[in-house]
Amino acid sequence: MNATKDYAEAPINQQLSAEEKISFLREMMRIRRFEQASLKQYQQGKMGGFLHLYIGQESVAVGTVSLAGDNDHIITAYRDHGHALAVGMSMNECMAELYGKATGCSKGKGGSMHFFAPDKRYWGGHGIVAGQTPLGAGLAYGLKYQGITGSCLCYLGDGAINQGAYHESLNLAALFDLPVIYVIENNGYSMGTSQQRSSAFKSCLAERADGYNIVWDQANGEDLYEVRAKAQVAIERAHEESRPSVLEIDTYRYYGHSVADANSKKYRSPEEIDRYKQHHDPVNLWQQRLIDEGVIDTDKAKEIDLAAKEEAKASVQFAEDSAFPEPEAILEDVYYEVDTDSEAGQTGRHFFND
Amino acid sequence: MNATKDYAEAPINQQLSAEEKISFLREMMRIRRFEQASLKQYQQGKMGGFLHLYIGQESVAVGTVSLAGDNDHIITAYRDHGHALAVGMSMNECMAELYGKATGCSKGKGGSMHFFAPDKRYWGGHGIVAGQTPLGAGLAYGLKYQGITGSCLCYLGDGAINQGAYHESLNLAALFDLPVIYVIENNGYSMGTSQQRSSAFKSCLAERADGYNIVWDQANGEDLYEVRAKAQVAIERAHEESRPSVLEIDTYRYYGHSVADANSKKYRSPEEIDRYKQHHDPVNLWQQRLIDEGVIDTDKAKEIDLAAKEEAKASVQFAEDSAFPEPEAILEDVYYEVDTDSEAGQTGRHFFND
Amino acid sequence: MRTITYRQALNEALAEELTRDENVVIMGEEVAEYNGAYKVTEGLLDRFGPKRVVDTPISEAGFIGMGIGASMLGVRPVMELMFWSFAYVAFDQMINNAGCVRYMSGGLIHCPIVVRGPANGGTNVGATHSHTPENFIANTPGLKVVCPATPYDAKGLMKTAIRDNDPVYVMENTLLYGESGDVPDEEYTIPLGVADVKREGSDLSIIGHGRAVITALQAAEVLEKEHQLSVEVVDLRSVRPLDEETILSSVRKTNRALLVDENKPFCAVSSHIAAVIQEKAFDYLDAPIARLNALDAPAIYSPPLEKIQLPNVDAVVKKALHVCS
Amino acid sequence: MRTITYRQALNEALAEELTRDENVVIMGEEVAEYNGAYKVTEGLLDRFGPKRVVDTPISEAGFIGMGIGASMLGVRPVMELMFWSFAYVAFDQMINNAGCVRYMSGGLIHCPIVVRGPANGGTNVGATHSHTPENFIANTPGLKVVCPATPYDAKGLMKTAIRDNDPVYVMENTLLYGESGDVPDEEYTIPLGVADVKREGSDLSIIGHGRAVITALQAAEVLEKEHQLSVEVVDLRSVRPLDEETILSSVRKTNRALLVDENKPFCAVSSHIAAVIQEKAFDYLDAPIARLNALDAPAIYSPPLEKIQLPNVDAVVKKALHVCS
Ligand SMILES: Cc1ncc(C[n+]2csc(CCOP(=O)(O)OP(=O)(O)O)c2C)c(N)n1
Ligand SMILES: Cc1ncc(C[n+]2csc(CCOP(=O)(O)OP(=O)(O)O)c2C)c(N)n1
Ligand SMILES: [Mg+2]
Ligand SMILES: [Mg+2]
Repeated sequence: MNATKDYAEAPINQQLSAEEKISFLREMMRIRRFEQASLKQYQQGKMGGFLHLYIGQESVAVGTVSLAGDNDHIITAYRDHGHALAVGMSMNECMAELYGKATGCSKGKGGSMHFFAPDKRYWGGHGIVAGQTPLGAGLAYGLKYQGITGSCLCYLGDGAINQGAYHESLNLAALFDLPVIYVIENNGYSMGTSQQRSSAFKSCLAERADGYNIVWDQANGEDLYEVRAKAQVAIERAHEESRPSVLEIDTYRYYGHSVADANSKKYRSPEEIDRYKQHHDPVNLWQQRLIDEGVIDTDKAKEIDLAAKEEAKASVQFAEDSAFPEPEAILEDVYYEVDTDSEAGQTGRHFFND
Repeated sequence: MNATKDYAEAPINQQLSAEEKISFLREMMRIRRFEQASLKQYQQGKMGGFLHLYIGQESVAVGTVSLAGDNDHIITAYRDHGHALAVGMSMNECMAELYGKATGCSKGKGGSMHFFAPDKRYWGGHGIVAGQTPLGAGLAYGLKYQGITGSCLCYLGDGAINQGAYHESLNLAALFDLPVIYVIENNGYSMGTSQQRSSAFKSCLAERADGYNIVWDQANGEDLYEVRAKAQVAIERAHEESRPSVLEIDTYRYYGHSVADANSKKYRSPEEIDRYKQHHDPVNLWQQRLIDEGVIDTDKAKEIDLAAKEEAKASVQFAEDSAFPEPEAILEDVYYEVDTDSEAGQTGRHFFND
Repeated sequence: MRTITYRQALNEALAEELTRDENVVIMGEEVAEYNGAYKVTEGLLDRFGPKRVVDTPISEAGFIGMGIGASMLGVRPVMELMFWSFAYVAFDQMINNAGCVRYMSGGLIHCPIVVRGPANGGTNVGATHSHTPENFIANTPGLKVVCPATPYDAKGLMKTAIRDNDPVYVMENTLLYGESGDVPDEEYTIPLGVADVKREGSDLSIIGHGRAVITALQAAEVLEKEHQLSVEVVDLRSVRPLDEETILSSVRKTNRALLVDENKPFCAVSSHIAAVIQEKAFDYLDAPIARLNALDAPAIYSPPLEKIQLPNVDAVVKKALHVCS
Repeated sequence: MRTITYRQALNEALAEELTRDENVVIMGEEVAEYNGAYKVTEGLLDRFGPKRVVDTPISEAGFIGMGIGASMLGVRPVMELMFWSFAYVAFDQMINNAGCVRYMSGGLIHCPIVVRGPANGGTNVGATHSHTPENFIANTPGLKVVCPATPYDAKGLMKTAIRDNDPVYVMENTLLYGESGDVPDEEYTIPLGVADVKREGSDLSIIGHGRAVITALQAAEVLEKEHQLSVEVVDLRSVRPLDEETILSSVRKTNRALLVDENKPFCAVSSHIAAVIQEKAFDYLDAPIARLNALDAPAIYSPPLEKIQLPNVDAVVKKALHVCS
């Protein structure tokens, strides 16, 4: 990494309009405000299960997804709210999903870890660590099979790289020349375990790609320009050479692993968290950058933030007002053939209570 | 690899007595004759299942196991006859196992893929590709836990490196400083698939170890001196630093993947096989080396070979003469507590036919 | 009608579906250049080329997961597991991704994938290679599982499995690959969820799936000839979806049931069928439902012993006589 | 006697066995520095140090396989799965290596390993995190599986599991971790394979394991108070080995059985118990054995819906009344 390089000068960033730059700020603020609102509701017992907040990492999803064209697909792990909003899912459907309401993106069946929007080329939201990595290779395989020039951005955490499925995926991606980009969102911890305690590595985690002859790179996640510049190289490699990449992006999460994580302040110091917030916050840094560039002023930034906050608030109301699924819904969406009432779906017994 | 280096000069080889050098020839010849005998019997329908022959690879098991001291443990995959004989198992118990006889090393319960001799620190014989690799880390873990200076030699094939379990094992071995040596027996093929078609790699397969900060090396398997020299470095690393290694040994198998493998002549040319037999055969090369060194003469070599052949023949007779297990044996060796008739073994129902 | 082997029947099913739908792709270890470890995919690479018939590395979790991912985009992968036993290294992908993604997405996604290969004991390949996980799969809502016993069923069920829009796991049997049977000249499919009465009878219903059905049919012959018993043999064919009606009407007719099952006995398919019968045909039963499963130990290698470990004709006859006594 | 939580009971069992046998080592993700995702291992690192309580990376196949390997040398690893659902990425190691190596070696090896963690639905963590694979494990000869329902059982069974010389898989329940119960001051163990009649009764036997037992006990109260039914509740505690005698003698007394089971219904533990009862207590049954399982779909997230998906008191009462009608 070249700390002094200004990635604003990368062609992909040079060509950005002011409106686009502002939209990135808006997207990041929306993620942050959405999650803050969800946290508040979670703490009031409005949701069950886990809530893995993305706050602190917004630049990764927004920066990378901003490059995704019509044939670039997205898949990630359980820390999936950021990617969901970045691909254009509405706060309403996301908040309602957290509430377990029928109006949720997954009809209340998936919850926080399982947001999906195939119409936006967003394939989830997956709860098993690294379980999404072969699926990511598969999406790339599918594109290639269908003769489409595209790619799959497949996100995983720094802890996830130690699952066998990831390695099998790397070998397959390299061997079959798949246009998949594994984005390691390295926030330094897997739950309470620091990167050093979970992973053996030489210079960095992405370097394991070397053994598969896959090109890899690292990016500083606090700089949206850098994230975009480096991701663009990988996407181009996918589009033009149909070759995989691994991109490790250094980032940080402000909250615990999930909200229920009572230990969040134990395995890392409050100072560490504060330092990041103060000096490395990707939203603040981007905002400042746009102010410095004269693209926005403080008022405009506040206005955007306020709009995000309002939108989040409205989504809470939407979720509150929505109904839970009917009990019958429990047995729906299990089998396509049953749901579509096809002949196959009507033949033989599919469900076995009584 | 330095093709011109003479590994006879390595200290570990310099210190060899003539008798030791001869014993390596004897061990390799024993493996070859044992397997030739087993092949003959297999073709006459005396055995079931698979028979994965090790012929062509003898130097790997004999060379590496020759270095194993009292606290160095061995575990391998299903192509396990060579390692079994190298650790000192008798031809009788091995042949009887192939026959499925009660006198077999596993009482006829394991078959060709599942030879075991814990008393000789030989932990099998495992049928699931790469399934033994975490076990190998575990044996090393156990030694370390018990404060014993030792190591585990864990063998796997060139195809096996693409299983996730192997990668998880590498990370664990590196992270926990385990004295395990992964020996990749690269015979160029996994079944009918050449190394190039199954694995993405940069310079070689062992190089993937780099990503875990594990030291790796390559050895030419046709030269027993080289195998020993390089394995010795890894064993020392295990003993002295409690650090893992990956050692890739280039070798070749003469027969099909298993005897039932009808395609063996299709995915590689007869010329390729012949070339290896003529110019790279580890047994012939070692024999010639010993003749060149004046350690043996041709007569002595023939005598050793003949003895191996006789021993193999006798083992066939032993297996023929042995009885099959009694039907009751089917339900034995499932639970330790039941077998030992302990109170735990007598409490509750353990088996569920009728 | 022609007489072809179970292996050929499967091969024809694959070839026909490859021809019919360009989204169908065959993947697995050694399926292409090697023609398949058990030659089920023989000739397909030559006929359909390397885009449609693809060799994979030994990475079941990776390549099955990859197939699932591709299926979400409309590709229809037919994945070979060289042995179904190897599913255990890919179990998470097969259960959690293929089995749950539709549900967790509220029905936005479906996975038209087939995973197929042999799942059986009896070939002396030892415990790790002889698993029969149809009960595990049938336990999992979201998945379907079929176990054909004859060439006719193998072809018809495989074609249906490939056209089905849910994940269908097809469990074949290496001991049946070489068995022959009648198969129509013209194209046909067999719906999932329809059992087949392979032999009619009035004294006893023997119910099973996969090779156990063949064993049951042979035993039925013996029981008729040597013991004057009229035995009905019901082949489940598809374990999930399950054809309960055919099972129950057979038992309501014969009033006695013997379940023959190569699954290990605890929580076996036969455990479940017994639970269903006792619940829904309780008053029709003249005797407890009997079960004959594999002997409850890991699969033994020793060839003569493994024969005893699996349900065989003698054991079925003995058990049937007991049920009818 | 003291009143402690299920979590504390487990923690005590681990601490006592760590003290008793230096070969016992606790391993898993977040078990040491973080004190366990569900705090079952709280304080153990402080008390026993980093050799005995070990954090692992997220590599279940790797570290469980590593534990199995170490156990062959006499180490006694007690491995935590943060959720039993994650067993599916380690399934091959757990079934083939832990479950088969003794057999395949003709009894030369044994694996004194424990794998423990929560296996339950009901906490709104979605389909991939809510699996209950006790039926898969019980199907596998060579493995043992226990599912404690109370603090007393949790402690006693865990200690026995650790001392057992075969692989024992202990399935706990996150919904029970905070539940309290009486536990003796003095040391005790509970043998595997002994069911517990948690409540005596004469009209109906309700049989279950894990949290279903707690639900059954609550339902039994209602049935007694509101419907004058005397219900016996049998807690299997250990699924394999299984205490068939206690099950059968209860049913022979009450003549009616209801099996409550958080397993999905097809090939569930309750399927098997039904098969056993109908076979061995056929003549004692006044009605078909009824089963109440989780509703047959992947676990739903939506909190109020997941409550309905699992067997609950209302559903048990309703079903019990039906069986007794
Ligand atoms: C196979 C598996 N093992 C364990 C878990 C539990 N778990 C969920 S997230 C997590 C930590 C993952 O850390 P990382 O990959 O760094 O992602 P991050 O949470 O930091 O985004 C763990 C251990 C799981 N979901 N799946
Ligand atoms: C998980 C798993 N997948 C597939 C197989 C089938 N299989 C057995 S050996 C083998 C090839 C292995 O090749 P390699 O690792 O190079 O070892 P070699 O046979 O050359 O010694 C395959 C595919 C298996 N036993 N286990
Ligand atoms: Mg992380
Ligand atoms: Mg090989």
